Amino acid sequence: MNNYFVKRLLYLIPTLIGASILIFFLYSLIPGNFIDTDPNLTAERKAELYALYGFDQPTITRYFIWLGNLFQGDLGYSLQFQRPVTEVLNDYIWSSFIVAFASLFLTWGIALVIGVISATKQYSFFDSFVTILVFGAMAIPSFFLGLIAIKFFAVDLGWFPAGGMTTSGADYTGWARIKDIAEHMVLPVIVLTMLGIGGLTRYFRTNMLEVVKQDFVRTARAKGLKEKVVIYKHALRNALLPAITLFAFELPALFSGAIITEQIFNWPGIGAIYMQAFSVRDYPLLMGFTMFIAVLTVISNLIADILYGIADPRVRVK
Amino acid sequence: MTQESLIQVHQLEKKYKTKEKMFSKNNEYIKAVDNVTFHIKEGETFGLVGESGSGKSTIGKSILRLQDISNGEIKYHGKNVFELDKKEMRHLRTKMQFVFQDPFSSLNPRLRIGDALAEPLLDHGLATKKNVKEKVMETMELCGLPTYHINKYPHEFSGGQRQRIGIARAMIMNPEFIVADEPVSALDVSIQAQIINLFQELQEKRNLSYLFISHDLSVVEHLCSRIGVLYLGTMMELASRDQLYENPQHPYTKALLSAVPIPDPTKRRERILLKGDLPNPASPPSGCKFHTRCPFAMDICKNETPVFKEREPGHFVACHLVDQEKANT
Amino acid sequence: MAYSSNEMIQSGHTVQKSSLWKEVLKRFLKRKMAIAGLLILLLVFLFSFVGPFFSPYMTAGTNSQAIHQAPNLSHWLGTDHLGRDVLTRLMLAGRISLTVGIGAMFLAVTIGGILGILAGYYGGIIDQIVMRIADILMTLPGLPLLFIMAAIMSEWQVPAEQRLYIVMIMLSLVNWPSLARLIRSQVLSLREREFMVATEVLGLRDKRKVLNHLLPNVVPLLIVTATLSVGGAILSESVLSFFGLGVVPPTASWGNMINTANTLIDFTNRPWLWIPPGVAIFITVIAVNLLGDGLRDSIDPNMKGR
Amino acid sequence: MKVPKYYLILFTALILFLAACNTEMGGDEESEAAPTEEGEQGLDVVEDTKIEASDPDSSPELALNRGNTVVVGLQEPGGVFTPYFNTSGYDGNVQSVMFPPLVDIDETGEPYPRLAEDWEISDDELTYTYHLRDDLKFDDGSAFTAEDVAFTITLLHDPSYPGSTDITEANVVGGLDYKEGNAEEIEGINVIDDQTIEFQLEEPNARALTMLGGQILSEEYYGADYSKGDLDYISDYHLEPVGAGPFKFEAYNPGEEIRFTSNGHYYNGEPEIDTFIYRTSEGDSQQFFQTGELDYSTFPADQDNFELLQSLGYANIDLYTSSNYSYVAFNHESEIFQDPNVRIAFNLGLDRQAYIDTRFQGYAELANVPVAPVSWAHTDEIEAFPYDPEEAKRLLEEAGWEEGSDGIREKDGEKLRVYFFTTDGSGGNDIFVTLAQENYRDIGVDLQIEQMDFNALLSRVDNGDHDLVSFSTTMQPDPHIGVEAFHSEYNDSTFRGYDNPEVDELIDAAVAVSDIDERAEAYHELYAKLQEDPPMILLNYNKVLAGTNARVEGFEPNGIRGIAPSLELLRIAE
Amino acid sequence: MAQQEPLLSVHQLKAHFQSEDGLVKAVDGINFDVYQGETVCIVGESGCGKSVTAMSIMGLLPDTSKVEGEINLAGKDLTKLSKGNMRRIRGNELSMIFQEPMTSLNPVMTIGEQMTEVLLEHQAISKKQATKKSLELIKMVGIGRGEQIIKSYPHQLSGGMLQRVMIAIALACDPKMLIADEPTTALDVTIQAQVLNLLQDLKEETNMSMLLITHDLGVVAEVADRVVVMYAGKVVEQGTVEEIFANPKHPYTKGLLQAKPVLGSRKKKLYTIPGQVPKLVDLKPSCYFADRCEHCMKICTQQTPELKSDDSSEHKVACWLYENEVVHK
Repeated sequence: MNNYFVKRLLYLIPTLIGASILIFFLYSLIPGNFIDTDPNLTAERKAELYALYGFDQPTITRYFIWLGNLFQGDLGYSLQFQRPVTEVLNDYIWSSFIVAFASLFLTWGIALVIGVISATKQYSFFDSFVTILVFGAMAIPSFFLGLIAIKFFAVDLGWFPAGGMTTSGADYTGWARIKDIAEHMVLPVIVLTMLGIGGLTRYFRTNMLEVVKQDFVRTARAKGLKEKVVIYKHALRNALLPAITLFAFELPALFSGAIITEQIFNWPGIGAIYMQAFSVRDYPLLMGFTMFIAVLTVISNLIADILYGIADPRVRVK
Repeated sequence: MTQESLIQVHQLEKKYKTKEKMFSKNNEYIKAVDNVTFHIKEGETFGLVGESGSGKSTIGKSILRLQDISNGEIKYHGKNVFELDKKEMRHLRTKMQFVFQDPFSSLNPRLRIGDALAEPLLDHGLATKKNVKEKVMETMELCGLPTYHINKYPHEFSGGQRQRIGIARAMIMNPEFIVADEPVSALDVSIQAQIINLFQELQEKRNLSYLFISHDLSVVEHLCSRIGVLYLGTMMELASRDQLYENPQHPYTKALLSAVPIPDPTKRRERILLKGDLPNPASPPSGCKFHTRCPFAMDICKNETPVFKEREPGHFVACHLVDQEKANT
Repeated sequence: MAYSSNEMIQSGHTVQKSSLWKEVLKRFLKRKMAIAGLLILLLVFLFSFVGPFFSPYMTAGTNSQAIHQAPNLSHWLGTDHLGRDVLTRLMLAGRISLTVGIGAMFLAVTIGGILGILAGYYGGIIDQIVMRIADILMTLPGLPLLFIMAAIMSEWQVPAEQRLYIVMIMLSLVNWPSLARLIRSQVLSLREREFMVATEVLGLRDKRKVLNHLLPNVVPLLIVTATLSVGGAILSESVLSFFGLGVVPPTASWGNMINTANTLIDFTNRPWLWIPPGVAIFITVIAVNLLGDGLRDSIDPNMKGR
Repeated sequence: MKVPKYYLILFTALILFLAACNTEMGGDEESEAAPTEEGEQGLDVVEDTKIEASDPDSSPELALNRGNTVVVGLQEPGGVFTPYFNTSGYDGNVQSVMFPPLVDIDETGEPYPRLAEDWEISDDELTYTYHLRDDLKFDDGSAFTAEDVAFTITLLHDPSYPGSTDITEANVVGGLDYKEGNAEEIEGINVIDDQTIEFQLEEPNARALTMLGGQILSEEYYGADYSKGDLDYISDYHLEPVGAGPFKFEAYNPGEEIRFTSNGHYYNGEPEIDTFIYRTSEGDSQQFFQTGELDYSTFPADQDNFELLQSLGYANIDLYTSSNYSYVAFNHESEIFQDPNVRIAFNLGLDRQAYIDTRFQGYAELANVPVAPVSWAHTDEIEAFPYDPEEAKRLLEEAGWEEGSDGIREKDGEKLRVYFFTTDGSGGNDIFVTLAQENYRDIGVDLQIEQMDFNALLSRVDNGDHDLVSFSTTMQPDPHIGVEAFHSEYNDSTFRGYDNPEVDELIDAAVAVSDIDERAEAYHELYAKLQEDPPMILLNYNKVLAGTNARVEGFEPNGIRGIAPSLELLRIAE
Repeated sequence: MAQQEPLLSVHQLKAHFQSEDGLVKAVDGINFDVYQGETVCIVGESGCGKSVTAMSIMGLLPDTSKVEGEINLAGKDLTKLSKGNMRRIRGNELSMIFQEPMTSLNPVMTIGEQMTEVLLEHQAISKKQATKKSLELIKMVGIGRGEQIIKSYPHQLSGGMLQRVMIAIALACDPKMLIADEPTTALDVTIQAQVLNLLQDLKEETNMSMLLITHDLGVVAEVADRVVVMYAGKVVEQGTVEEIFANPKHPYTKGLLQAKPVLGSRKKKLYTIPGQVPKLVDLKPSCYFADRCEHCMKICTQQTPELKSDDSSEHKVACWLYENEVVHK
């Protein structure tokens, strides 16, 4: 176990270094920088600021400075917020996480149920219906879905707030505040969920169909077990296992999706400020965010692998 | 029996790494083949028998250099197969062929059989585009395949026919030697007989040599002239067919033979039942590897590896019991 | 068929459609939803590529006299904020969106397919390099990657009409790693199949092994993933349009048509601006997915889902 | 205070949330067809107007229940609430709530006293004396004195000052010595007494009055750790501002809101409103006004939005003209645009009125001079270029551009192909590029459109990759901001290569006098000159449509300062 | 023994599927009985319907298939039972073991869980008691270290062990009837012998009946009391094991017996049955073996022969050769 863990951890390093190289040099290829955003500066002032922010150094040097800081957990200093990137991320990341996790939870829950039902009732009306429905969810651009949601559920029906995370000026505390935030979450979570649900449902369905055909399911039936036990205890467990590794890939996708939903719903999350940071070329923040996601992805990958190792006795590491 | 030996396998050893450990050099190995020596004469059928995991297939594949070996030599006409360069090896491929166990997975599902058969001829320049079809049809007929099947795909054939295709593909370049790895074990009884007969016919017509790998002792008895018995990668007994089936020496061979069910209800007999399962090949028993299951195991068997010795002309056994009996008489 | 090379014998019997594909066709014809998907797609293609020739507004430019007209007899789907016929734009946009979808898919499948096959077949250092790069790319969130590429490529001085090629390149660069991964694992499992060992036994040249044996067996998977990724690409283009990184006006794509109507006012007052492109995307993506699903089931009933 | 100039995007709403509308082409909203109006000779420009809510009681509950709190939308602020240090214009809006300047400007751009009760300018225009109001206090209760003013101006001269304000433009005596030399203090700053401060200038500058009389930082608070050459410490104060405005800072919830409470120390009396909130809202904020989450919001001015606001019933509508304008800049380093006649041809060959009509439906005005009509410097006497394709063709012909076989003009085998850089392709840009491409095609010009994000666009314009590029200015409190870039010595990539000695002279002259009438005349002369050698294609003056929930009274937005000056007057309607 | 009521009586059992090629009559009107304490073997090649027969008795065929006829187990007609009642019988009175022990157990559940599960389902006992019973069962099937085994996962055990575990699970609720579908095919000969012995012993101990499905005539000869020979979904011959092996009547049975190479009885050439098993789609009334039969007559291609005995004995055959004798008499 330890050996395996250490090995996996060591594997992370080249990946992360590769990611850091890619991130840094891709961003450095982008035309424009933070200082140029302010066309109002005189050439002298620009040169002064370049020196002040270290933009006059060669790219390679800057990379190593950045990497060096990275190792110390220092993501740099946001030009636009004039604060350390870690602080800025800390301000915004949690609200992103709340939505991401709520939607992750919903996506998996719904996909699981639908996947199992339509797999056990393959080619039934329900199966076809759900197939169409799921494809439907996959076929609407998320920004558009967001707009429709705002228009109907917020503006016309007034069921949910149109955006943001809290009601400004309402000054809720305690439960009322939690309820307020929950209400604001509903629409973005729905949109984000719709974004991911299609693929996952299809995945569970095919996985389930595969598992149901296997010998041990036949054995379980031959033992006279109830159909529910056969499906949920024997089949589902086996179908779920490979899905654990999917969790890791979901994450970057979720944050990508968050950029859209947070933008549309004014959710005070990291996705929303990413766009803003991009438009002013706040590279430390952009790189910090991207690197953060990369690290998160790699780590969740690792965790998924380890979880898989724990959950599946066949690969269980002793 | 003074034919020249076509294949010589000398002290063959094949190790697989099982677990890679990061910071230690003591990787765990499985010895799939452990110090195996035998030869195959021209025109004969040599049988390899043993249970699953005994290393039969590994030996077969090693002879064709389909995988690397860890130690030892394999010679074809006296030339070490593993020392050939790419070109020589490519040439050798036309001489030595392989017939797979699973006729379905060994055929490319996306290739018509005519194309599959023509391909090696064209690739090796053994036929021109003009005469290739003729040669293909010739081989198909030889292997009992109606030539009107030439444009069909593997999935359109039955299991038996597919195995005929597999044999035809092996035969198309007119090889000297064929390794047949459990070629009939996936087939039904009635089809099995057809294929076994085909092997015999081809040998008669083309003076082929076979290495016939099987777990089915009755099939091996029917086909092979000499037979080696493998247990956990080690050769336990090697003898001619008559010697082996009429006078088996090694307790393992005896047990194997007695375990084969005989299709005659009047002949229900007492068996030598082996205890337990095959040991884990990653940590094989010390001494004689068979001692853990041997009904006649002695103390010496646990500690000393018996020597693979020729007891009678052409009859080799590795067993302490036999040694003792010899000593006693 | 792609894989019966010419030098192979073609028997005296007239070569019929390979029965293998006949089987596929037979299975396919049984899937009503897939056929529906195919038919819808054909209609969408006809609509987009042939349709405009029947439109009197094909070459008409802007018309300030006819701005924001609701659907009527001369403009069946109304007009937009520049007085252009929405129906005609919808058809012309279909050309762009379908081209982007298919082009991006084609590029991604080509890159991912080639790299995946190379990595899977040769293994070793090639595999390491390709898969490491793929891994790294996959750790980066997709949308930021697209932003970065869009910004970098803005220096390429591409005129607006050719912008769609940039979009294709961007989408394929983001999508190839997962495809390469998929293809590689398929190749790895194929490599273990006995018929690949058989090619070794026969001493066939590498080229033949790859082209005649490996590739044809990867093709079905490629076809299926390719089909399914077309839908994704069309959607991605629309998302890029939302961020102003997609196809540039005045060239229309379904994505930027929706996006020009991306305000609550247009949304409420002028549904003819967004419903047509929205529905077009919707049914095209559904149709593509249904088709891909059906193809997967019929090409290889045992193929595992994504 | 010096206002960041030019270009919108982030800097747009320096004064107030000019909403999503003002991306650089002026807005991402399209306009209502108003199908009844036929745009032959251009629509009538809609007059600035105020309309009272027809049905104040129809306001959403959410707003009515809010009590003595007012919520206004603001695009994402960056969290730098120290004046002069912000990098985002939205932070400027936040600051303007807490930091009134010594000298403010009114809706026509004329100065009026704010924290300074009075000021004097010597006849040679080299000495500026400011008299502060009595008993000024910062919102933490500490005294506000001339020392604080001196401290602020000194700080701006610090060599490590990282912000965008270039105080050296004011030419304070000894300023450069302090910034670049070893001087420990600035010679030209003289604190006379607690309420009086005097500045000595090297040369006259009409803008020195507002630059030196800008927002003031408390020395006691911001200067406690100050030593020359090190301003890093200031970032610790960015989220804890102390000012002297009608409201004081209470809390900042990133991405959500910034909260202010009324300031009891405010010189003009504590405002009636207890709490003022800037709520963060990206892009289209219409839905928030509709659901009642915002009490005040601006909308892109067009028929659609106007009708929407009217239909809401509870909205007080205020349509006013902004001080910014939109234009298309030439690349003056490009061979093609060396000839002024070609530039004139490009002006004449574009049907700008048609574009404005299509896009704004009367809610914008064709620009004739580079200053908005709200400014004292504006004049109607100079006529905008008409749409005259024939004349455009003739001028191009004259310049040597002959019509080629495909209808595109050629000179020396080169096609007349120009690259137009723009950002976001939605809304207004879509209209502009489509029409411009058609118009220019008619006079034999091949207009190629390149779209990229704003920063890439700036960078590439800096490289001179473009031929034409579209921009919109920020609010323009002073007409100088609209023309300074035409000066040959001005360092700015947009008009680099534009070199007209007469224009230079006229620009210098206009800023060297302080008297408004004199300056106005000087500008008119300059504008006339620019007409002969146009540095750009002027497009339109923008209007802003503001909606106020009728429950709140007192919003008086104007085209230069937005809502900031009127915040102290807000109250809840009975 | 013939006088008592049969424990299992299959009457006119039909199992039909709709496939892409048409209606597959996998089992087409078969009859046979199994008496208390008896072992009946169903023999046949792949695709003859023997597994489908087993699955239809178990009621485990997918809903898309159509099952007709009667299956009487201890007086109950299984085809008439509700799904829930059928479930209660499965694993309880009637249990089954399968060919592939490796895949027949759930890979992510421990052996213990999978054993106790069936006990808890069918018997009113506590978890503790179930575990205790499991340990007993493991002991019964001849595996030591029961405590360790119930904590293991399937992949940690060998095929032979797993098949014993499967047997233990099948016998957990003391079934009256055990169906074993090729229980030893996937195992090595030595293990096969062990498992067959075990099954024999257990059967004798508990006096249950066993329906053994196999293609291996050797196995049949070893364990069967009576034999049912199936071909293409129909029973072509049935009788006691002695009768079948000593006096096979149907050409197919004869062919099968001759085609198999038998240990110790060498032949120059194996007997072969030409051709292959027909596809079970759209078969016309005929003897389905006709096209492979060397005694094929005109009537064989026109009418389906019935399973009959010519002398009222239990030895029945479905072949026109014998019908003719009857007719000619």
